[in-house]
Amino acid sequence: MNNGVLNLLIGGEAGQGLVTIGQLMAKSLVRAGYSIVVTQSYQSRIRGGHNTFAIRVSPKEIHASQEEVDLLIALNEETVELHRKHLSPGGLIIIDESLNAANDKSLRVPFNELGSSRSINIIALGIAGSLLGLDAKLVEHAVDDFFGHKHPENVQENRKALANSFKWCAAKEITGFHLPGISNPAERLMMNGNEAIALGALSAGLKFYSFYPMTPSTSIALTLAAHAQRMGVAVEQAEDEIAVINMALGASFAGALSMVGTSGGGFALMTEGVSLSAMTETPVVIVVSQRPGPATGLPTRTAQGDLEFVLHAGHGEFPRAVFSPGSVEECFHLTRAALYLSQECQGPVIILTDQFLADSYRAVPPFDVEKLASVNTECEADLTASPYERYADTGNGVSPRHIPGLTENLVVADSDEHTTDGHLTEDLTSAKKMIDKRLRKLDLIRREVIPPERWGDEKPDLLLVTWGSSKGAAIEAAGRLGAEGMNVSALHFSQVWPLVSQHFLSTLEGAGEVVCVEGNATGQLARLIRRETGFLIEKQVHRYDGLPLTAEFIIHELSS
Amino acid sequence: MNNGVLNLLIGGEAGQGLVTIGQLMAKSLVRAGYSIVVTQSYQSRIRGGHNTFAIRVSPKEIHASQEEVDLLIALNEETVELHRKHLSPGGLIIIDESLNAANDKSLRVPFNELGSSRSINIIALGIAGSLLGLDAKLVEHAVDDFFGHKHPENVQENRKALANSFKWCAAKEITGFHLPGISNPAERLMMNGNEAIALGALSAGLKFYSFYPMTPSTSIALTLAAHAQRMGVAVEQAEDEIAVINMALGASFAGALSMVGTSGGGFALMTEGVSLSAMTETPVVIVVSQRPGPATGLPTRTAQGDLEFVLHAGHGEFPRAVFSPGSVEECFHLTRAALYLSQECQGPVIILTDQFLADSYRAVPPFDVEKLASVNTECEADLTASPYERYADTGNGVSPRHIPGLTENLVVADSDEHTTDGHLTEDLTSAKKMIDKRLRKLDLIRREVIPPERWGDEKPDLLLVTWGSSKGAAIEAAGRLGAEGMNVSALHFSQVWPLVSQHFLSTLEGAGEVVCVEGNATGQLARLIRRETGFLIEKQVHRYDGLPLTAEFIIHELSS
Amino acid sequence: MVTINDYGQFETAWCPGCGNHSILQAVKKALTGLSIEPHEVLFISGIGQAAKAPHYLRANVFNGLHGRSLPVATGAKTSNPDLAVIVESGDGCNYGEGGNHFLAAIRRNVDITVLVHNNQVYGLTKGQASPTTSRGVITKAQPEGALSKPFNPLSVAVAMGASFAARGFSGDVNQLALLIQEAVANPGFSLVDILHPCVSFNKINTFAWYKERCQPLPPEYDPRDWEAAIKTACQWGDQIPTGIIYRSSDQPTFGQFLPFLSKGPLARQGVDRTALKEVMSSFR
Amino acid sequence: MVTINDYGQFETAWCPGCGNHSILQAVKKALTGLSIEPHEVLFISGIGQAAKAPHYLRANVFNGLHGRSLPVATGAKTSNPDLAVIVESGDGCNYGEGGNHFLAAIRRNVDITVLVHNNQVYGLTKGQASPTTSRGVITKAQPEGALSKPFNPLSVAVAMGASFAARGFSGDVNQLALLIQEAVANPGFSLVDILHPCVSFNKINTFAWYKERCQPLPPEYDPRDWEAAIKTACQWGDQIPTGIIYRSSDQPTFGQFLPFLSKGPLARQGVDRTALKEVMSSFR
Ligand SMILES: Cc1ncc(C[n+]2csc(CCOP(=O)(O)OP(=O)(O)O)c2C)c(N)n1
Ligand SMILES: Cc1ncc(C[n+]2csc(CCOP(=O)(O)OP(=O)(O)O)c2C)c(N)n1
Ligand code: SF4
Ligand code: SF4
Ligand SMILES: [Mg+2]
Ligand SMILES: [Mg+2]
Repeated sequence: MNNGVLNLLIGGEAGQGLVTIGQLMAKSLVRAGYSIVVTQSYQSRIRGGHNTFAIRVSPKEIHASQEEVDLLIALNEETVELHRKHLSPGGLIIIDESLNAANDKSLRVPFNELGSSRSINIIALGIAGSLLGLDAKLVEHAVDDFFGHKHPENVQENRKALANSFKWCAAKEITGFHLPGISNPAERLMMNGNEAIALGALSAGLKFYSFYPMTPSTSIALTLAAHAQRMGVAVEQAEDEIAVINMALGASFAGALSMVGTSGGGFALMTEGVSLSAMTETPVVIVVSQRPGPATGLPTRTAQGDLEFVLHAGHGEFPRAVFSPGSVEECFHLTRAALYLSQECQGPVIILTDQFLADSYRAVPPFDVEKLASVNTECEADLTASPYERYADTGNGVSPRHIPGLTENLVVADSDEHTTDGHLTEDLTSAKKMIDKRLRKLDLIRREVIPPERWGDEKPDLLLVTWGSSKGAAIEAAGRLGAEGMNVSALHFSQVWPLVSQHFLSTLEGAGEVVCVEGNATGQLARLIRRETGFLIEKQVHRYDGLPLTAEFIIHELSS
Repeated sequence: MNNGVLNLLIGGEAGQGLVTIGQLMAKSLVRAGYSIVVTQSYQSRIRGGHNTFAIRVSPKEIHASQEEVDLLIALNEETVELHRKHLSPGGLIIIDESLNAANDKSLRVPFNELGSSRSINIIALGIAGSLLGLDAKLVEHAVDDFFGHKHPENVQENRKALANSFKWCAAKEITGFHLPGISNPAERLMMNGNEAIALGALSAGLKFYSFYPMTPSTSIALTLAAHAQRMGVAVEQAEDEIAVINMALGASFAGALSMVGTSGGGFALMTEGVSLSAMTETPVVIVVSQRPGPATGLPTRTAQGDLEFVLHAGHGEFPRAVFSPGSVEECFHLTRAALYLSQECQGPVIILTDQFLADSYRAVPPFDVEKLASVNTECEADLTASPYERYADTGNGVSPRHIPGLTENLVVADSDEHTTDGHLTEDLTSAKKMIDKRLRKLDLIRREVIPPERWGDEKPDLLLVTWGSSKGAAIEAAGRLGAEGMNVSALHFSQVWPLVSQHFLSTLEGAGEVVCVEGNATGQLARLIRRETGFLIEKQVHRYDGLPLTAEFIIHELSS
Repeated sequence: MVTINDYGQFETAWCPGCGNHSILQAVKKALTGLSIEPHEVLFISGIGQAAKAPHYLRANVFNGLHGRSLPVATGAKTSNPDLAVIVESGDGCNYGEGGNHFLAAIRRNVDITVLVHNNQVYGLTKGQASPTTSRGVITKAQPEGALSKPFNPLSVAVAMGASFAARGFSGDVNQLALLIQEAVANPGFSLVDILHPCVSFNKINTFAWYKERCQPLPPEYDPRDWEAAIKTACQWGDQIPTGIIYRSSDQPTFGQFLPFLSKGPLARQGVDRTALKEVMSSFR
Repeated sequence: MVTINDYGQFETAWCPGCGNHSILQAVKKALTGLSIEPHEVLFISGIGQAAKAPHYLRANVFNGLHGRSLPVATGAKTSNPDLAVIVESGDGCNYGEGGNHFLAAIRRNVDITVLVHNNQVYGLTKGQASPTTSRGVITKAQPEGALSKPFNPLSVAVAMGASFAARGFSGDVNQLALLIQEAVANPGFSLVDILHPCVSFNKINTFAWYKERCQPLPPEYDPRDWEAAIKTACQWGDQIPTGIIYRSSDQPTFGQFLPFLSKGPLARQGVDRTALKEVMSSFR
């Protein structure tokens, strides 16, 4: 444990229920007022194999995961084998005493004395809760809330096992893992990046979401589906990703605020639709949750390898925006921003997230529902010249948008090049005008770009540049190096397109050395920055083994 | 007529047969020894509308089309209206005397005196042939060859009409359009860019071609289909473009040299397959014949708008090569190079052409069939370690490739991340190794890059940079400006990826001013050059109205 | 009252003699017959000669990608159940590029009408074989003849128990208009496969060819009899039955599963903040 | 002689109790029975639990994209007609993402065998409805129940006159092995839809559920009788027929239209320079 920051890792086979332990522990910690960063690592299988659920916890705000493990809850022997090397000097392994993992660092727990075989997860939770010094009642509430409505018959049994475990563990008097107490914790929500995207969308007035299952994007759909009837949102699993995007465009054209979600391979199938969105000027938000490619790659791991792909996807030339949230809260707010912008610029807007962030639970301050405006898809009625022309050629390129059937105006959209009234044309002069009109919208998008955010000095000796989910790792690395006496800052892009050089070029130029930190093998943001500004970031840190960037990784790479 | 260069434009409705006149005229000119550049312009409809077939002809080599028209063969009145403004000072309109286009520049021809209504095209051909001073017999042969086997019953009627037209026109004694004669013309072939791609592929040993019809790529398939049985090539129209690329990958995996062709929208549907090609290391050549987008855009016009799209298509990171032929001959040779390279680097190779080049007939010196090596898809038998591993980790990243069924080695390919034996793995260390192995192949591709070609001084005052089909226009513009006393060079990229800065950076830096000339609205090659070299090409000429670049256009833009 | 003039009269880019002209006529007639006003209908089409049809009448139009009209229609109808949603596209669009959506749309049973202009050829791209081209038919792309067995959309639709499956012929505008009316009125997925000549590229299935073969189903034919329907659907040759081949309107439509659609177009439903707060608090 | 050991024995990533284990057994048995050696067979699969199957035996393998095995198989078989080409993938792969290829493959009648591991659910992505999930079945992605009518692959295959269409059940390995043998031996497109339990995500169509319902067709059943076949194909409920439901092996295969395939694998055919010269001279 470092400065009250502790990393707990639960490991075992798929199907052993380690996610349940993890979620309950995370929930308890959040309710107790701690900051958490969850890192889930799993394989593309349903039973067996080796999965982990890591919770990094701290009384102060933290934003990244950690590789070193303080508490290892090993649900099988393999977990010990695989993770022993990550154990911190004072670290402890929690393991069923019947398992063979002889190690002086282990706390051997008599699982079958503390509860039935059904309660193994609860026992593990109890032991860990006790070690961390959590209030037993708080943990019990979390368990009740979780299982209560699903399995009311087990409530008593669970409570019993939990109490036993707390008691057994307390008797061991191991105090090195007690977290600093927090009094009167403020209320926070616990959610992961995908849930935050779903909630952000619901709050903005999402009315249509289509998808085809694909890890790590599926949980956006599951979250929306769970609340769809209540919120009046059509959530439809389509026959394929081509249908996904075309359905969403149909729904959007007919006035529903629309979004889709997928991962790289599914997005590949949508690229023709991205171009269609641009051509017909039909808004759509596309969430691309990255995993390592090419092709099927490592379907359950994380990566930041699709920036250039989403940026250039679709034939022909047209404006777009690409957001890249760096935290769960940003997932919420940038999804709202993306939906808003898609309507404003009447075209495709992309949210680029990844498996790490998608599955990473965090504590988030509650959102003020009353203050969250929702997005309107219709233009003001009086904005209409007569006869109504869907593609009226305006100064900023945005034409007043009516919704078919909601007024008597006829709304005509066309995938061919068209005249202002939406009907296809082969007149090359008007074709060129339409291209210009559409491209003008980039200025509008540019004006609303979210500038990259800087942590640390304006003119540091070392500047770490990141985008997307690597934000926390870079900030923390900067902080740690700072603590060692270096002058290090971090610059994070939560919007990677368009890039407005006035926002950041002077920062790059002002830094002693600039290092771009990305979750890919070739340095895509660095290349993009050079393309847009001429600024060459020679030194780069790449991680592309399927795991998220961490401060440890960055610092290690910088020193090698 | 300028320096013996003459531009003949035939205009009329779709269905009037203007392509037949054009092809016959082009054939006659090629056989007579002239250099030609054909520009076809047509609409996305089968009857009616307004189409043109322009032949620029010269006794010396020419490489680009021309906007000014010397001889306008108007098959209807609309043609005169639309193209009168393009007529050169001494230009002439050839038109049926029954049509209303009173103009002192017109030669009013009594079509129905010279032949039957079936022979209108032949008459137009005869008149034009006579005006150009072509040998009547040579034109007659071209007509016989063309119609002979299809409509033997019409041979006499055609000959009659042709003779009448030559005679009628000769009597008019119009000599201003006579082309300089060429004695003992060398034999050349007449073909357009798509035909050259098909022939290049056949000569390299193409064995499988799948496609889904899409203008302007379809004629590659038609050319191949016409010769498929004779050449032993499977040419299959698939159910959609996704099937197209996956079929080709299946065929390639099983040993057939494979290629596909499409345009932007169809390519969009193939992007997942591009990534699959890279991951499974299965060679495939993808011809993308550009037309203006986004979406359906202008389906029968030309553009250079998909460079960035094809360069970044597919999720994940992997090497590829992108060729961009600048002439019909380059279409032939670069297709061969692409097929060769796809096998060598075992992955996707793209040929980026466009409607202009696809449909542009030119005179091409015959290829020496004996000297054209064909491509082998199998590795040497003795290259095999035992047990055979499809993805053996080699120094240059290329693993020996066996073909399933042809030896007793088992060949295992996988779209998931895999071990060297091709079976899926979730081991992150070997995953990273595989990514590195695949990316190493970029070095190999880089070593074989075709450097850009320069015309003119090494250190000019003005350097025009182009890629793909705009080559001829840039060279000609440079030449014309040179003739006016400026020191202008042209630099053409017939391979746009990878870019090797040593090949061209000094040329860029040595030029007084650099202008990038592209058939798109945003300057994609210029951006790419900046990304790869840091060199900013500020001045750019963009054409994106669906028409090909010409020297006139470039010079006009430069001076404005 | 809605008259046929409300739907306008436009110049088309079709060849003279093309069956598309008659189909356009029948569509206008059907809509007039149903008293649907132009702003109440949304046409969705793909790319092809057939898919240009919606440009030649007054209505709301989304002319999307080749092969993708069905998902667009599904999204649009779900977004605004008050719209009459009609897909108009070719055999290539619906049974070739869009084949997967055809299967899914039948299963999903969204209340839309699909008019397939089936000329048994790819018209706009100049005459390649389409999924409905007969085996052996020679084209420039298939110089040895089309190699695949032709697709019979009606037998598949009936086998899958589509809500409504009919065949029309452009040469019988009156019958066709009635079929379209029935299709639009049918609650659920309604397919009208419309045979029509392509004078430029289909030299086999000409107007005369169809005229000779197309025979309206007799009045006593019962489209609710599945066994009769599957046999009728498979008939193709000297006699080609036209009319409503199958209907089973009693199955639930997609929209019925989304009760909130009864509150009208999604565009105007806004955000229920009480519900949103509840959702938020489930993350506490 | 080929023995089952030639096909190896591997650890799998499937759940204990999953029907995939039995299907794998049946496949090995069938190949052994056909005396096909591992290097003579090429397995092609997509992505899903089922699609992992080829990794668990010794053979040539192309494990491609989700939903895209049929076109890969088409290309491979055309490229080397000597290979026995077998597609192995799930219901999601073949009837969901790959639905259009399913239709095209039946029509094209390439001589390949398609084994669909049909667990009526998306297994690998954790239990969403698949095209064969019954209407109303509740999943996390379909909390109000699956809204679409389920896809019956056999009724569509029979309606389209597929060359060979059978249904197997993982609980009857002997019958299944025989069906696979027949399918591989059949010249043309052969479908074996194989029902199997997914113990992790399909709590409705369990082993017992299938066991109770699956009934082999009686010996007197004639799979060449189309009318009987289309009715049999549609049977689903208390009784689910298994066996060869339809066959019409007399139709031409795709390969028969490409005479040069008789010269063996395309990889070794080289370039006929005389022919190439002729082609070149047609451009003079
Ligand atoms: C993705 C994609 N692939 C191919 C095309 C080219 N294309 C345009 S229309 C068409 C065929 C149209 O045939 P059909 O749907 O039967 O319509 P028809 O012209 O016969 O009415 C094709 C292949 C396209 N526009 N988009
Ligand atoms: C283009 C694409 N979309 C989605 C996925 C995610 N995906 C992987 S397997 C699968 C479903 C598998 O279901 P099924 O084919 O029935 O196989 P099962 O796992 O049930 O055996 C999906 C949707 C993918 N890999 N690729
Ligand atoms: S090509 Fe055929 S389908 Fe197209 S307009 Fe002409 S006749 Fe009609
Ligand atoms: S999830 Fe289902 S299909 Fe997948 S291995 Fe487990 S039981 Fe089999
Ligand atoms: Mg058609
Ligand atoms: Mg399944």
